[in-house]
Amino acid sequence: MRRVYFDHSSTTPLDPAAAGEMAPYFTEFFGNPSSFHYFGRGVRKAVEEAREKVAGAIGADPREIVFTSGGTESVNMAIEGIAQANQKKGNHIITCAVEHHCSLNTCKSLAKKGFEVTFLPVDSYGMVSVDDIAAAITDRTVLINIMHANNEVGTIQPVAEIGRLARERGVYFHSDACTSFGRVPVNVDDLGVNLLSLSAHKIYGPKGAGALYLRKGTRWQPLFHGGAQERMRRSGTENVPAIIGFGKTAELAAAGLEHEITYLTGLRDKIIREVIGRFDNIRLTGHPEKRTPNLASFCFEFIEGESMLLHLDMQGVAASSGSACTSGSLEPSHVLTSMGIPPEVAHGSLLLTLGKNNTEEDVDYFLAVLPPIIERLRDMSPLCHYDHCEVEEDCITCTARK
Amino acid sequence: MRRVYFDHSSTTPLDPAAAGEMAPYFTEFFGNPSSFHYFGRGVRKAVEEAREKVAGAIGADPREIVFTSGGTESVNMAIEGIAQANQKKGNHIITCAVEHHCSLNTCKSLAKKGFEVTFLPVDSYGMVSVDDIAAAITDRTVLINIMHANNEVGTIQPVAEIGRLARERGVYFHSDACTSFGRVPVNVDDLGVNLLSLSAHKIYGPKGAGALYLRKGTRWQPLFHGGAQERMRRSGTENVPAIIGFGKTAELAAAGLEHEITYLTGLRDKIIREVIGRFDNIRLTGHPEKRTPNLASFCFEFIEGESMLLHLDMQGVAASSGSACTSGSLEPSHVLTSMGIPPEVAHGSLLLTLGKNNTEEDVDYFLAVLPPIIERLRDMSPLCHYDHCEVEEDCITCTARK
Amino acid sequence: MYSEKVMDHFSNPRNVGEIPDADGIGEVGNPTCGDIMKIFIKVKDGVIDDIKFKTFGCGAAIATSSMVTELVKGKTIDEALKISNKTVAEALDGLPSKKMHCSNLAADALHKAIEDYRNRSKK
Amino acid sequence: MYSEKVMDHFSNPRNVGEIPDADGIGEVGNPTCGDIMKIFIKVKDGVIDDIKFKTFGCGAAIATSSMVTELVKGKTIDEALKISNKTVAEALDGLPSKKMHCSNLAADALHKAIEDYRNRSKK
Ligand SMILES: Cc1ncc(COP(=O)(O)O)c(C=O)c1O
Ligand SMILES: Cc1ncc(COP(=O)(O)O)c(C=O)c1O
Repeated sequence: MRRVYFDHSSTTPLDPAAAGEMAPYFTEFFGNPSSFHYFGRGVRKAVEEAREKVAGAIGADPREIVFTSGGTESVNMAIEGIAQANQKKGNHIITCAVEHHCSLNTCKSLAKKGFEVTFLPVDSYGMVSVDDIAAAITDRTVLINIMHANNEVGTIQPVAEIGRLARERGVYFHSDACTSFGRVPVNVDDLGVNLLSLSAHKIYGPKGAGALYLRKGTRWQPLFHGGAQERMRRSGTENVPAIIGFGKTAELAAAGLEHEITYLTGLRDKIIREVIGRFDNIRLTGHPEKRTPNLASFCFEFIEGESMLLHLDMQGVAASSGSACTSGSLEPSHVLTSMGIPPEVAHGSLLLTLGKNNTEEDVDYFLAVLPPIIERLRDMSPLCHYDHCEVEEDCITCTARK
Repeated sequence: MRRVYFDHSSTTPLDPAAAGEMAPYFTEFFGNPSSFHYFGRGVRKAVEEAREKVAGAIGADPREIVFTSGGTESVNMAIEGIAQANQKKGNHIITCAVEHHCSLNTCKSLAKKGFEVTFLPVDSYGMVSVDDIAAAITDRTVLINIMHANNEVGTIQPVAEIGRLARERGVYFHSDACTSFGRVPVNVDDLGVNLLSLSAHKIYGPKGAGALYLRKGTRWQPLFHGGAQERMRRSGTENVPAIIGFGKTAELAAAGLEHEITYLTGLRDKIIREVIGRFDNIRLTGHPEKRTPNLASFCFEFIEGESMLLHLDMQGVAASSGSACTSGSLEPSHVLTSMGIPPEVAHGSLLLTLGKNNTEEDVDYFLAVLPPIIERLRDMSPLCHYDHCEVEEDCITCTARK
Repeated sequence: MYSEKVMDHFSNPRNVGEIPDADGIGEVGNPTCGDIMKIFIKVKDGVIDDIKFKTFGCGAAIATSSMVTELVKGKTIDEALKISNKTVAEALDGLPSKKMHCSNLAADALHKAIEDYRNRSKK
Repeated sequence: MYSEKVMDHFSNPRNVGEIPDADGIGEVGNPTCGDIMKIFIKVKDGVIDDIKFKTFGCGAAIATSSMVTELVKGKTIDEALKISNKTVAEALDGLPSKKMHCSNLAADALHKAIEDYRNRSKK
């Protein structure tokens, strides 16, 4: 059966060039980079080269890069580390409703510990308002935490404006760039961030590596206590092969960005155009223009996401409905409901995230298998006879009210 | 040049069988185990099989195993998670002076936050006293944190007795088994632990994976906030290939343990016998019998560890002086000084940790290259003319007093 | 994650549809939770002569709906009332634990349909 | 981690030893920190005619000791006094930053030896 992977927001296949560079670091150059001897020294050098590559890809100084185990750790480290280290200045954090769970839940945990957290709303595109942020800042505010691009709807936040605001007001700014890096330009100075989180496995790198960009002079404290690795900022033996692979793919991501944007935008727009054209009672979620080039996201009314995914999977198409991390949950996506989408519609979300290996044929195949699935599920749905709904504007509401 | 790796306490080469099992999970089975579709399902299954293997190797239930990024994370998660979750019961933690920095520094950080921490002393073998622990327990004690085997001197703590005590007194017990697992038997019921930390790269597994054993019913809270991975206990996309490799090597470690113990004890004892026999003004550090079978550790008086390591390295022998994680530090090892070894002697520590690939020839080579190095450095040392010291018992003290 | 039986009933659900002149209709769930099951029954001489369902929901919701219709078709009302959500899940070789509570409501919908039938009969 | 020059002076240290009838002896460091350097000088007509060292310490300690003896052998006392720890580190193509402060004390030992020599001369 044809297999089409449209779930690059969840994870990506490892780039073969990166796999090749990683290979010798498992069994041959296996040393601990902290070790003093021959086996450690070469490895230390390779880790530092990877650091330079990651730094280079986002316009940072290598000393500002801290390697972590992934995006979740980076984000936890960023938020918790700023909050704990700046308690003398204040205890207020500003974030927004559509952040990834690793941001949201870290903020919620801080709120439980007595920190004040403002969870700003977003508009119907999932966009936060810079004015709202400006209005929320108090002299107790220590951190603005707004992601770069949303992983479920692709909406790109006005990060550069937020960065400017943060600098003006003397507040630290962290942005979760796990799903924007490699898809749109990410430069720490252009974005004006003090901290930025990256995850290797979202950019064709290996699982098990991520980075926290930590601008020089940032008052921050580590999450892990232990050895002196990563210049005292992240204890624990470095995951050398993963770091090497991350370095390689960060370099590739930066070099190939322009081509990637053009190529994926083409495929994505075809999907959006065809799907929206083909079905009624469907909406595109996220911002129509300010979105990551590889992401097409929809809500199909009257049907439920999991059953769409199951049918697609039986046809060989791997897609997602909300964040992969939370696909085990039964709650409708917090991102979609924060955008004002009613829960019964949010349940019908379908998320397609493309990658560099996808082809026009993949797209055509998907576009061929999707319609019968939607029709079948809608036929089975008690929510509405959809041939009626075409005329009844408030169909959902009335059904829901019944 | 002949290369002899005698630094297995720092890290180990990846087992080729594990590397083989990991290989397809990089580029072929690259899916996210949380994903619902074909690409995720197979990977989820493999992760669960790895969990069963790790659990099986330590006599645990697979649901009690939480995968982490390594030993440091496991230990931080264990201590911090118990301390934070049991504040209603109390805020007192008991640990000891020779723990790895990831334990010690986590405890110190808790002490700064207002928790009470008792750092128990150890005897001249680096052994903690069970009576001391019993005497230190109060009705506010929530955790006893004592490592299984020490990574610098190999001393094996009386963990099973501590486990019995902890159970009797209703206190949680965590043991850091990062350097004991794969070297001596580790069974969570025999040891009586509620929590136990493991690190894959110390047992011929990959860097980037570790585990926390969390006994059913333990009141504990996670360190990372985010997605629902690892049954809500460790957020973040799982490092699938590393977990697969960890599973394989945990299985191999358990299966090969008896042979490993016999084989390495033979090599280790030869080193100890020959080195102690060959030099004056030298001491074996750690317990003479209750020590890990792969570890030979000494202090050479009048000379300094780094210069020994440099010379050994020039001869192709990779060894260590104190923990690799702290080799960047200039402080004499806290483990050695806690055992009552004077700092000037502690500086002369040499640590040799053997592994399954080491041969008798490796040992002989080392025994051949060591003497000229020691003689040369002692000749250069202002601390003592060692041909005098042979007769003067208190040579060091007098020199130091000078 | 799902058993083969679940996947069979999900991909080839039995008795999908509505019965325009149903003797009883039962509906459970609500769209906010992501599951709605609607069951239509036709009763003849105390026996469930025909049964159909419409379901909005996940794989488990669709499979349990389909299974419950198979289980009770041709059964007496009394026999049908003995069928619980647990019976349905077991007939499907089990459901993932997360789905047991939320999407395993088909028997409830059936019981509601029977209740509806009885209420109508009383009048 | 160490430059080639450091490794050269570490593996082949120049002027190791003691001068039994030294004109000046300087010692810095202490064994607790892991570094002791002892420098012996022989002075003739205001010129350092012979110099030897004994060092307990890490690679940097040994290499800087060796280097300082090379730098000043045959130099006048005044020239020798101009040599600082920094000069020594530079002559070795630099030292790791951690070692700059702790193990780079050889010039201090030299200056102490010169001071000792001058004190003895005064008497
Ligand atoms: C926006 C965003 N942030 C953070 C993460 C977490 O990254 P990781 O899975 O590497 O921990 C993800 C991935 O799900 C993400 O999409
Ligand atoms: C006893 C002990 N605990 C914990 C650790 C930390 O493990 P990791 O380097 O995997 O974080 C080590 C490794 O140095 C160790 O020897």
